[in-house]
Amino acid sequence: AGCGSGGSGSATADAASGTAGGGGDKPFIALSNGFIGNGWRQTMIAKFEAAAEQAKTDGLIGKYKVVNAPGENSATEQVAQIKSLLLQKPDALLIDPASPTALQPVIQQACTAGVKVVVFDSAIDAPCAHVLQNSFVDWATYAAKPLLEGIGGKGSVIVSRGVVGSQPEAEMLDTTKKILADYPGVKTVATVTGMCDGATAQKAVLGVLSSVPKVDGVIGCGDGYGVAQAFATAGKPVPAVDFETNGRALSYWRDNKIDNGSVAVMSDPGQSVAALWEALDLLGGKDVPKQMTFPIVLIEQKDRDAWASVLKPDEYAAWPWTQELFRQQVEAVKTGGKPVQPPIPSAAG
Amino acid sequence: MAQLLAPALPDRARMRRSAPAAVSAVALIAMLCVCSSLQPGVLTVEGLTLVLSATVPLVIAAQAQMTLMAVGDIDLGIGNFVGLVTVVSATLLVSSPLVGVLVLLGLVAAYAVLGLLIHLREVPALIATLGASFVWLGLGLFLLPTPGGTTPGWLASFGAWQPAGFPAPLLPILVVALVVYLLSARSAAGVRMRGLGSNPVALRRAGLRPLTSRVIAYATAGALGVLSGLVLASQTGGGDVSSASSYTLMTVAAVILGGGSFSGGNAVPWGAAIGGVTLGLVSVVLSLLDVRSDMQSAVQGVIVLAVLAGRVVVGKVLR
Amino acid sequence: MHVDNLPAGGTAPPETDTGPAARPPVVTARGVTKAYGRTRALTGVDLEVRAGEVLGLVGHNGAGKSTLMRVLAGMEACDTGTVLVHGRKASADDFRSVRMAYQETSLCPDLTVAENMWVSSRHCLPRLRWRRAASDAVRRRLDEMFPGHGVSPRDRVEDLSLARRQMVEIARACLVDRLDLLILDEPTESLGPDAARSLYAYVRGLTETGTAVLLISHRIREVLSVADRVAVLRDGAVTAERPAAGLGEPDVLELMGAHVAVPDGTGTRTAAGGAAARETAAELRGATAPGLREVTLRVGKGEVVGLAGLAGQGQQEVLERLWRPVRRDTAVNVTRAYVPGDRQRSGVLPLWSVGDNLIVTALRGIARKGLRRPAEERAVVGDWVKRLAIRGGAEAGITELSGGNQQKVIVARAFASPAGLVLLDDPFRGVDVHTKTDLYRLIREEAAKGRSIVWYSSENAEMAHCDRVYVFRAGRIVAELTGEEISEERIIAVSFNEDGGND
Amino acid sequence: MNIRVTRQWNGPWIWGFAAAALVWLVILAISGQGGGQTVSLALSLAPYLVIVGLGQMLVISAGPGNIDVSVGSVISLAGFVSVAAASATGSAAVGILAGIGVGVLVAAVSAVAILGLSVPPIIATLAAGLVASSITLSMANGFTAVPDPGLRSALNLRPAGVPLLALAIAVLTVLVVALLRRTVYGRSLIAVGQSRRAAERAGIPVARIIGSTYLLSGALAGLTGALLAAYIAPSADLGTRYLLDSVAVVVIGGTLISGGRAVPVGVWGAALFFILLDGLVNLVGWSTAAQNLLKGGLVLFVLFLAGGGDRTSGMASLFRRRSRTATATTTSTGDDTDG
Ligand SMILES: Nc1ncnc2c1ncn2[C@@H]1O[C@H](COP(=O)(O)OP(=O)(O)OP(=O)(O)O)[C@@H](O)[C@H]1O
Ligand SMILES: Nc1ncnc2c1ncn2[C@@H]1O[C@H](COP(=O)(O)OP(=O)(O)OP(=O)(O)O)[C@@H](O)[C@H]1O
Ligand SMILES: [Mg+2]
Ligand SMILES: [Mg+2]
Repeated sequence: AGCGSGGSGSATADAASGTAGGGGDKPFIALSNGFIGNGWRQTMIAKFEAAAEQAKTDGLIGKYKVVNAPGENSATEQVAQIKSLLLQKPDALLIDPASPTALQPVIQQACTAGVKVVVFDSAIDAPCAHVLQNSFVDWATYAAKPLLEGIGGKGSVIVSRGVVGSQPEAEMLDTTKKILADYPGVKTVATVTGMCDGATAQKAVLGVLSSVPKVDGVIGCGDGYGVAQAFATAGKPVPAVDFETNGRALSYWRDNKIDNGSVAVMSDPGQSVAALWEALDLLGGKDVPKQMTFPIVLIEQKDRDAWASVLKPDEYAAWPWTQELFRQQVEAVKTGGKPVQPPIPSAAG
Repeated sequence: MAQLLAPALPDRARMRRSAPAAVSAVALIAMLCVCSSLQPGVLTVEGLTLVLSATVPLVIAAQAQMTLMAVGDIDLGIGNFVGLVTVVSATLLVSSPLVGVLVLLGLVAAYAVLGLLIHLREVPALIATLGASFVWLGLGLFLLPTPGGTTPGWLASFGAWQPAGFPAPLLPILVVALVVYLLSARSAAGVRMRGLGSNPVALRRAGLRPLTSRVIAYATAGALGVLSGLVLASQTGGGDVSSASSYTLMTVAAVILGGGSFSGGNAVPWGAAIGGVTLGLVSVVLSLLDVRSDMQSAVQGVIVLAVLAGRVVVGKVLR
Repeated sequence: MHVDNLPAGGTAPPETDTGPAARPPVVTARGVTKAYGRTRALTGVDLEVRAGEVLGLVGHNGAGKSTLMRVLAGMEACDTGTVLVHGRKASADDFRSVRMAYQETSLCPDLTVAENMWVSSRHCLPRLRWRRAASDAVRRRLDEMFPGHGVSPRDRVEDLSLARRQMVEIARACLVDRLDLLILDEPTESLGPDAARSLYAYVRGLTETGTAVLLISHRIREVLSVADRVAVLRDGAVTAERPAAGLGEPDVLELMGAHVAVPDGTGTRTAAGGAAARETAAELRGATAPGLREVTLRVGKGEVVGLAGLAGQGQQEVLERLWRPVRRDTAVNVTRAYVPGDRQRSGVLPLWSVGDNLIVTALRGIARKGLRRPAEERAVVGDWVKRLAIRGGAEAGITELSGGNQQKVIVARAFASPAGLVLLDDPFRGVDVHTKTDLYRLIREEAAKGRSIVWYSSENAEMAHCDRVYVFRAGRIVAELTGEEISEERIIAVSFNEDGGND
Repeated sequence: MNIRVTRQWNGPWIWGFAAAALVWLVILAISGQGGGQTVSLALSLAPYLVIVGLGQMLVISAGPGNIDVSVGSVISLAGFVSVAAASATGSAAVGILAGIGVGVLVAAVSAVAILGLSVPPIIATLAAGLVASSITLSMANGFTAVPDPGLRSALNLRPAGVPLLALAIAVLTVLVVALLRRTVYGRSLIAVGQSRRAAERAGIPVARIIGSTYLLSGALAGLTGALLAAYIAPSADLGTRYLLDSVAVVVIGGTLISGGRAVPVGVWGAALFFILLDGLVNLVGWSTAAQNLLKGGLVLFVLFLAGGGDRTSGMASLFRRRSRTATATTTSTGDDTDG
């Protein structure tokens, strides 16, 4: 439901939510987001708001509310905001946490108050919460494998690490190393810290470019656009990279004909929508696993143009989860079956 | 001249000095009223507990900032320092409590040494603490590259403590403000610190070493920073070196809102507490008010400016 | 020199010099020298202060008086020579009974009076409940010294008037368990006559108990009336020590080496009657502000107007008004320039050279479209450096200059600009006689060129260089003197003519 | 005391360049190649930091207490505004001007608060920055424009290995030097920075000078944002990192932190040092922890080694507003430096 229409409803969503007084026994869903400063989070919020607005029209929920912690990725702000959200007694609380641990006490507090808590986009050590996230092993695998195949299994690569030391990054680096071990012809000439952020990666790669020989690929985590810019600045051909899944990077990839095994891979901002469905199912008393892994967004060259035509520059590719698709995926998780593959949204919506 | 024209000066002066804190207090009460009209639950014990608890670490950090501003310095590293303390308490304090405690004491000592060097080398505190903030950040990242860890049980249970009939967060706010008040406004050490901010030459002439005063102030600030970090860790249940980075400027704003000034000589522990709670409540009000989330920081900025403008107006009236 | 608070020779000290001379010395300085960088503040001082005497110390600005006091009080170590307390080489503890009230009060403005007492007298206060003890002690001491002082121990110093601050500073110095030597560095500079009188009464009481008092003041008559002996400090050395009895003011001035330049004002001064005919450069019409009440005055083109009276009676507020006019009651028809008296804080730009400091005001006028014209600037600077004979030349750093030369630069700064109205805020404090004479001449010359000058001075003798003088008291103009009427005596008479004063 | 300060800070810009050279040598020793290219690439990144640093330097030179903590938010906002303007009009120049304009606007808010409401600069610019970041966030939501490709390739131009942008910013630096030395404004600013009171008594319109300095800093931050957005891409956290770095490069560059002496050239040295340090850290594979420790350690080291001793004694004076009361002209707090 929430796809195609884009983020048009986002600007008014908060105001609208305040007026939806008639909800009565229909559930009140609150979403707390720890950080709104990048395009991924903004897409995530936009998708949620579109889906929640639709769900309200359909009479599935009474009202909803989105609170973004202002400023930098600040757990303290988010804790404060969740506390003031709790005052408003939501039925379910969706959380995209600023920090995987800092929210634990306040989540416990929410559970005690009888609120259903769904944490998405990140693991968290809160036994009472339901967690919905993407697989970082998948991410690292998709980021490395197609790229290494693309450069023919030999040459030299730079590894651009994410937020060094974080749990996901450790997992991803581990996977990357394992995969690299399968390609003896590939030499790692430098490892930089790109923080999964194009701007940081751009500067980091630029900093080492003069000190390394010819580079065939840069294995990164959604920072390919910046990496490509760094090579352009240095006047070198763009190697195979891992692009962001946003419109800007995909168009750049398409327009500059970088057909060398580059892929775009990132986690799915549509998780917020999936979390909404999960919350509704939980409130409906359905049995949903505590931990669920949802599929990551991988865009290979063949799907690139289709995605590129529907995404705005700063909008990230998101799977269009519907209640149906969500329940199928839950089944897949329960039975250990193949994950659902949602359709690529089309421009027509 | 002055005594010829305004015999009642002292009382007026006293009023003028407490005006800023009073203006902030008015803003605070106004915000509480707005909150409770939107959400009647706010004025209950549970409501106040929820609303106030997040402001406790900020208020304590503001006391640290206030201590340094009383000697005429400013601390641009307090945010990262508090973050570092949360990291220490989520790592070392759990794995080996003794080492953890020693490290925390070491951090207080580090602050004292920082003050010592600032004094001896006659460098601006602004820049030295800015440089130190990189160091705190680096140390924190070194111990715990990304948020994580768990705080020790006793700390967590302090965070979860809920006495009946009394909003728990009020207790640390009041106790810390009282202790800082006793130290900075009532004790001899406080006279030394404020004297340093006020007129270091007079101190030197009286045979009191300004160095000692500055070191006392920095050690106090360090201790309060550690306390703030511990309280923050008790609330977040883990360590995150950048969890309090916004505190750096927020604490300065809190002290200014509470009537402090950059010129030193003034200790405003109660004002800093009021200012800190006021600032902390802003985001609560904003989320209750359904202010669009992207406009929240603008409203925050405007509120700070409005309170300060109100202060200018009150100051003019009282002149 | 300020208005003298005490009639000359009115109350001569009762004792003759045989009494105190027989007493043992409390503090003795032998061959004391002290240098600050290249400045030799003290060049070899021998001085003895005996128990139970009042020793007056006089000397020109920068003679080294304050420096010597700091050495005697143990605040600073001397480079060579010795300081003996009770005939022994002094240790830090010995200096505890030597106390000093500083020229510029050394109180912490943000602390209360009682807290300031703790700062300076903590050794004789209990460790616990010191606040109460300090309050009691300072209240008692103030009551003794300045009856009706109106200071409460809980007041913050910054809220007190200048006079009350000075009282607190003096009381602070006296608050000690044992007092052997009390040093008063220009204590009456901001005190009213009553307060000065009660201070000196207290001082005499002190000497009777055997305490020695060292009194520094530029008010020679005052010194002569209180002191038993007078010592003259000149260029860092004591050049004369005389019993006060029988000494007159001119004698002391001669000992200090000042040829008292008697102004021959009549020659340069314009005819008094001409003032009314002049075009108005600036005027105040019933200006009322904090410190000012209904002040109406007018400044003609080419006129030198003096603002006189005791310090702090509204003169500086008038200057402030003219510098930053308020439309409703002030009219200034020409451009302005300002010469501050407090050169350390409001005068010098410490990182710059003499030339840069000198030209900064004129810069605007010389520049074209906001761009400087260095050649023209250099010419102007060179001119003024020569005209005022500024030592060190244009390239020297301003802080390397002596105070007097710094002041020349600040004055030149104002006159180098094309300003039609120059405001002088007691600019010649701490300037020696020769420099002063040069600057007086400059002022007359510039006035003759059609510039108007408004001049506040704390030294009433200077007013003789003015065409017209307004005498201020409590924010009002109490007299307007012109031409021949202007004399120090007349100004003093008018300034004190109502009773009451600043307590 | 003054003499000592003068001498110590006589060649202050050396520090930054020396540190940069040291780091460069280490990089060369480790990688053993591409020394020239390392410098060339550092020169293509440094200008952005230099521009915002120059603005911060002007503000800091205006005397104790002056600091602009809104530069980070201004950069982010100007990035969006300039890209939007450029793609709306099709002209990169309009985009850049729009970026500068928005910087000036935000700075105007600070200036009004500082001069009109006498809010301390650190708070005023903080508040203005909060407002700016709100606007940034609402612009970022559903932002569709893309940076001008022409401008981007211009920023990447490196004839003979020298980035064109670096040359342009070198010219800008020379202009700032000229501004400080050769214009009435520049002289007035330095005078205000040395002593606000003295400058006011010397007939300098202090408020106007301080106000225009904040506007200049805003304009330079806006320019940084416009260029950075074209070079990287507009994003809500484009400028976050530049706040602390801009202050740090000013300090390492040798500008007197208590005001009154600006060293524009020093900003280059310090900026190059920071950029090269980042490169080194990435090359060696150190974590950001080490990077921060190094940065902070070096700032402290340079600071404590060079020592300070600003001309008014003690730290208290750094923020002391001299005019406490109306009677301040006749009171004094016991500064006994001269007879
Ligand atoms: N702390 C200091 N550092 C440098 N020079 C100093 C210092 N204190 C005093 N001087 C210099 O020593 C000389 C003597 O100064 P001192 O203050 O003792 O003069 P004074 O006789 O008290 O003058 P006044 O009558 O103006 O108070 C002056 O030239 C002064 O510039
Ligand atoms: N900080 C300093 N550094 C270097 N030289 C100084 C310094 N201060 C003063 N001097 C030099 O010492 C000499 C004496 O200075 P001082 O201030 O004592 O003069 P002064 O006796 O007060 O003269 P004036 O009557 O002109 O004020 C001056 O010629 C000056 O060049
Ligand atoms: Mg003196
Ligand atoms: Mg002198």
